[in-house]
Amino acid sequence: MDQFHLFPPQASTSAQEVDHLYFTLILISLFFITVVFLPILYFCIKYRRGSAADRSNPLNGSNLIEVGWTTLPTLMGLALFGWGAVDYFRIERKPANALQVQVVGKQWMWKVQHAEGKQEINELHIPVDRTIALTLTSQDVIHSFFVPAFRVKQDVVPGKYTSEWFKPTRPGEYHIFCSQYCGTQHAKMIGRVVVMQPEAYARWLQTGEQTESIVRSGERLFYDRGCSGCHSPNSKFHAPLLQGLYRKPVPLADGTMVTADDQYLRDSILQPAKQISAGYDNIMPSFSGHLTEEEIMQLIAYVKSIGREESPDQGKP
Amino acid sequence: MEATASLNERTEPTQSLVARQFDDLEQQRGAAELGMWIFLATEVLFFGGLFLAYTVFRSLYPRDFAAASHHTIVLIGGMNTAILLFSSTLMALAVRAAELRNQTTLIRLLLATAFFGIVFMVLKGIEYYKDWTDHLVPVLNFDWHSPNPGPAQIFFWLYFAMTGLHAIHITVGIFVMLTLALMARTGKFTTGNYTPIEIAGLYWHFVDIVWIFLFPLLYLAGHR
Amino acid sequence: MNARVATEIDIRTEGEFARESYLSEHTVRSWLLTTDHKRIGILYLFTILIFFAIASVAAAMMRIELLHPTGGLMTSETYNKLFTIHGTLMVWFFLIPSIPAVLGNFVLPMMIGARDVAFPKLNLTSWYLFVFGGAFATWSLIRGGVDTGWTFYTPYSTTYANSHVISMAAGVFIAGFSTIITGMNFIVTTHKMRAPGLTWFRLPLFVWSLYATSLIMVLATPVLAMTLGLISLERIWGVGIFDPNLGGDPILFQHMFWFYSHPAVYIMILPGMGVVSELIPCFSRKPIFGYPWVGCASMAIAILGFLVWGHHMFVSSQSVYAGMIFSVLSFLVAVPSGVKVFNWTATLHKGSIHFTTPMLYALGFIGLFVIGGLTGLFLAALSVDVHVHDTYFIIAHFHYIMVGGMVTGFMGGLHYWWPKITGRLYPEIWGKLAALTTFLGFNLTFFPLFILGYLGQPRRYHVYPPEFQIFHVLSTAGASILGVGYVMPLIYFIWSAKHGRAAGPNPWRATGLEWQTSSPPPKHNFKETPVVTGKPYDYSAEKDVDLDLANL
Amino acid sequence: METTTHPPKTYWKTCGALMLLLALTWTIGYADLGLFNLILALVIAITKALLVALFFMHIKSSSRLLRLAATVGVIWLLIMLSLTLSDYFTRGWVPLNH
Ligand code: HEA
Ligand code: HEA
Ligand code: HEC
Ligand code: CUA
Ligand SMILES: [Cu+2]
Repeated sequence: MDQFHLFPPQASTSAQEVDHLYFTLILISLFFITVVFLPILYFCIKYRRGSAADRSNPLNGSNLIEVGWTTLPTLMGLALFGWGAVDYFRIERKPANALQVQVVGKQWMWKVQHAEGKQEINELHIPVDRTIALTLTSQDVIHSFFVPAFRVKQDVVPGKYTSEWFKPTRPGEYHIFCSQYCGTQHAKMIGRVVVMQPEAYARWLQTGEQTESIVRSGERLFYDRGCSGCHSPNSKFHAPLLQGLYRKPVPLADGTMVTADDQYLRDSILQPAKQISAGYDNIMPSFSGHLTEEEIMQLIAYVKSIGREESPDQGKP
Repeated sequence: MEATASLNERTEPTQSLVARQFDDLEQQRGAAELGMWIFLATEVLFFGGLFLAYTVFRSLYPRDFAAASHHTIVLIGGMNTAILLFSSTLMALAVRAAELRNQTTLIRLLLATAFFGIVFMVLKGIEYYKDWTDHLVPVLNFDWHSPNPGPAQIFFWLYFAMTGLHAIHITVGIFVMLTLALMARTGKFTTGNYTPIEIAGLYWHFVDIVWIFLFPLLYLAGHR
Repeated sequence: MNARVATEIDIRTEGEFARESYLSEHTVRSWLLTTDHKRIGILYLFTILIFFAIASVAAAMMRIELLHPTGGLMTSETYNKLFTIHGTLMVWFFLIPSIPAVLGNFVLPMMIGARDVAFPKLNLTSWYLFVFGGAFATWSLIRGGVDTGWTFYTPYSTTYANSHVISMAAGVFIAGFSTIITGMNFIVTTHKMRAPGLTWFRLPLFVWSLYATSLIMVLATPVLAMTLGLISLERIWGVGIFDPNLGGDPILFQHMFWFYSHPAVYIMILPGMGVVSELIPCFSRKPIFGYPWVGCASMAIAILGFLVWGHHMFVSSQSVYAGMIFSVLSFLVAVPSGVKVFNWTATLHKGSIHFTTPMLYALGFIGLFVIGGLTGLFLAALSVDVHVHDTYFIIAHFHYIMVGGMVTGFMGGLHYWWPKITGRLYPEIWGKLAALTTFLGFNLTFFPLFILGYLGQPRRYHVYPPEFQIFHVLSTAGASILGVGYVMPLIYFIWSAKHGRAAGPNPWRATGLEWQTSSPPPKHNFKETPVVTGKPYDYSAEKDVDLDLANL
Repeated sequence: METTTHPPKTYWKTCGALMLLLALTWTIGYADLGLFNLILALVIAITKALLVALFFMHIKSSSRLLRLAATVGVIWLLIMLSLTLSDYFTRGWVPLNH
């Protein structure tokens, strides 16, 4: 048996935040346990049947007391809520400049692809002290990507992108668990995160077969699957150019605006009819079922990457 | 212990109509009425699950829902609304007839209510048949000319689930009305205990109200 | 209630009350066609015990499997089916009907001085529906079980599971209607059938809590029914409203499920709180402290309880802002629970406390519920929940409330009203021993799971990293003690029903109306409808009574 | 005993109003008013439902208890709808973390 622990290792920046609140909650619990259990114990002894204690003028209620012990927990509760909410907001917001890693969950494994193109299964190698952002999706049921040492967890939902970030602070190996029940081998959908020194990480990236970067794969797909046939300046179809699209507001045919985030790009490829860009016809075929989740992620990485280049004006009405 | 001897004090002629757990007819009627209203509250939430799904998907896929709604037959939906509203009026009059101890009118009105219920079902049946021949039935023969038929299929699934559940309620209602009409022939409801009629009326009006919402949501979402 | 009690009722000889009590008839028919609320309560008692036994055996098997990190006793399929069976049966076929349908059915009408519930035939129907639903659930077990977990999350349950989801869903669906009927009956009974003089603020707190529970039963259960219906139809037809590949949304399922299931957890605690609110004053010989606050707290919990369901979905990809709304409301719903706890504590002040078996259970309830409830606050705190969601921390949280709270409350209530139900006393010393055994066994079983959960052990795992083993071993050890604690009452209750000492109408010298009739009560409860002239829990005349424990 | 007898005239008037509202909602259904289509349709439906409840189901002359029982289901439905939609409508709002 390994060492005996009462707390999991603290290996990320949010681990500390969460633990602080956790310890505070323990203290508050101890406080309430004291104010409830001690009187109970005391009364049970003092006022046990037949004892000689003074029982004259018992109080049967007092609105003042009631209001007091209603208000106190309310205020404490609101404070705890505020604290938890602030941290939660930080945990749930995607960081802007992070090392991007794509993760696809399936029954019953985690498929990981790094921006540089390197792929791994049930393992995640990352450098220490860098902010890592995972984009997660599932190709079947709901899973949940849980790293106890980082105190982060995010459900991985089919049909949509969720994200999770952390900034590891300590090199080492930590558990990855799938914490959402996903079928027979749910308990075996586990893996490990390996947090390395940056140099070691760089070396690790070089090992094994040389791979093309995720953006490069996406670019290749963009041509192989015929996207470029429409989405290029010299196409005979009237289709929007995708340069500079990412994170920009897009006017839709029904008059509303959306921001072109990952989910929007994904939906545009799989359900083009859902949101039609203003000024275009609904001629784009759905690629649902023709692309794997990994390929979609690669395509999106490519579309995102061309976002930074100057977008020529042609093609836009 | 002081006691009201209410148990032994039943001298009214309506005595036999009062179940053993109640003191008098009024208590019994109050209980039945309240019970029915609570049942209707559960019904609201039972249908509510479907209304929630409808709301969520309509907000996710407004265009598909409008397009799909365009394929419903507004004429039948509208006529059916009128029919139900009218039958509800008759039902309200039936309760009144029972209260006034007017046996013949009561029976006639109950039968008329049931009749309009049946007309509703017949029209609904015709509509379902049209839906079938138009290939609008999810899974069984759904054929939607769009690269992405999912949302439209969801619309029609909800359409069938909601109208189907409603139709089940109408059917139950029709049987209740017919049974009550039969029982009314013995004069059971015209001697002062018209609670069953009243309760059945509440049910029928409720089913009417559900349809009042189904009509605009399902039929009128896409006809512009 | 007015204080004239026991002594004024003619204490009959055994033979006499045996003849005219509600138990007098012995034919099977007289049981299966009964519309007597007391008999229906007993029918429920037997039925839920069967399901408790099955679900407990499942728990025992899981605990044994978890002794070793690599399992080895069973396949993963088997384990997955065990926790599903355990969860579904415990929740819907044991705990939800436990106090309401057994004790509630038995005492509610008597407590308000009525001859029966408002709709006795529906009451019987509700039991039949329950049995029918139970039959479906059992059928699904016999055919091989279900492996979705009690939460039936989509799209696993709709598309991927190859187990008997539909028959289980149908079972729960049908049992749901039995719950709805019980709730309807209680609400109408409480409104319309109270004895003369029994105003709302004179009602026993158990009635208040059952009323609040019934509200939840009536308003939440239909949504569960619809949700399970949709799951079954999805499995049959695969239309896709929960399937993202067809444009559906699995998160919608979670909203619908938890809209029911969070309020349902209050169905599983409010009645227990009600029982405790009866026991504490009775065995302190003192009115409850802050009566209107305790009563209204039940209502507040029931209503606020409907507004917090999203706290089960903090990491589900629900909107962050919705998460915050649900979190703050979760903290607020904890406040009325606290009010109850504080009032119970204050009731002990200057009481004359009798440590009878029911009182031990009541005190156990307070202790374990407070721990379970306070750990609920950990879960309501957003950032901490991100870490502990779907770990053993959750398992520990809800077992503390459901087993430590509600089951303990059920045992307390059962011991308290047992003399009323059977007319006989159980052996007090054994009762105390069992109460202590369950308390100790319980803590050993479930406390280690909090630590385990924070360490990161996910739930629904039958194999796990070896460093977690020590906690699992402790837990299994506790479970075997706990198991013994549950088996003991089973034995002495059965024994006492035949051989126990006659209890007399009011062995506890309690003030509730149910104690003002013989034990077991006559068929129509009271010879004359009682009239209430004062507040409940008026123990002023009985303050110094010494319940002769040796004789109990 | 509380009586519910209402003159038939009330019922027929209610019926007439309901039919008018039906005609109105039906007509509006064919006009393109953007979001107002939905809003008006719902307002009319709610009015109709109220008419049925008030007059046919006698809520107008019922006790407070029955009125409460009649509204509670609707209120709870609104709770379910509004809190669920609070999730759906705020999903895309989270800004990036810089
Ligand atoms: C009877 C059952 C029951 C009860 C009563 C409760 C009561 C509470 N529950 Fe629990 N809960 C469950 C059964 C129950 N729960 C179950 C079964 C699950 C898991 C379902 C699954 O996923 O399978 C669950 C899961 C669960 C979660 C989701 C966790 C997750 O999956 O990530 C959350 C999150 O907020 C939560 C919170 C609470 C809160 C705040 C209360 C509160 O009502 C508790 C209130 C009580 C107290 C707080 C103690 C007394 C108060 C004081 C002494 C005063 C001091 C108070 C303050 C400072 C405010 N519960
Ligand atoms: C509602 C009531 C309820 C009750 C009363 C219980 C009672 C118990 N529960 Fe359970 N439990 C749930 C509701 C309940 N549970 C729910 C809803 C889940 C979630 C399911 C899901 O994830 O879908 C769950 C899940 C759950 C798990 C987590 C499984 C997992 O996620 O992998 C565990 C593990 O320890 C557990 C244990 C127990 C134990 C030890 C008891 C004990 O109280 C039982 C005591 C009884 C006995 C032990 C049996 C009788 C004794 C003997 C036969 C003697 C021999 C015994 C031994 C040698 C051990 N329960
Ligand atoms: C038949 C021509 C055609 C093909 C092939 C095609 N698209 Fe499109 N695409 C369009 C048109 C037209 C639109 C604008 C209408 C719309 O929003 O559906 C569009 C819109 C988009 C958008 C949304 C752009 C915006 O401004 O909102 C994205 C992203 C996109 N396509 C990506 C792809 C990718 C990736 C592929 C290949 C896998 C692809 N497209 C293949 C025609 C096509
Ligand atoms: Cu994947 Cu659990
Ligand atoms: Cu909850």
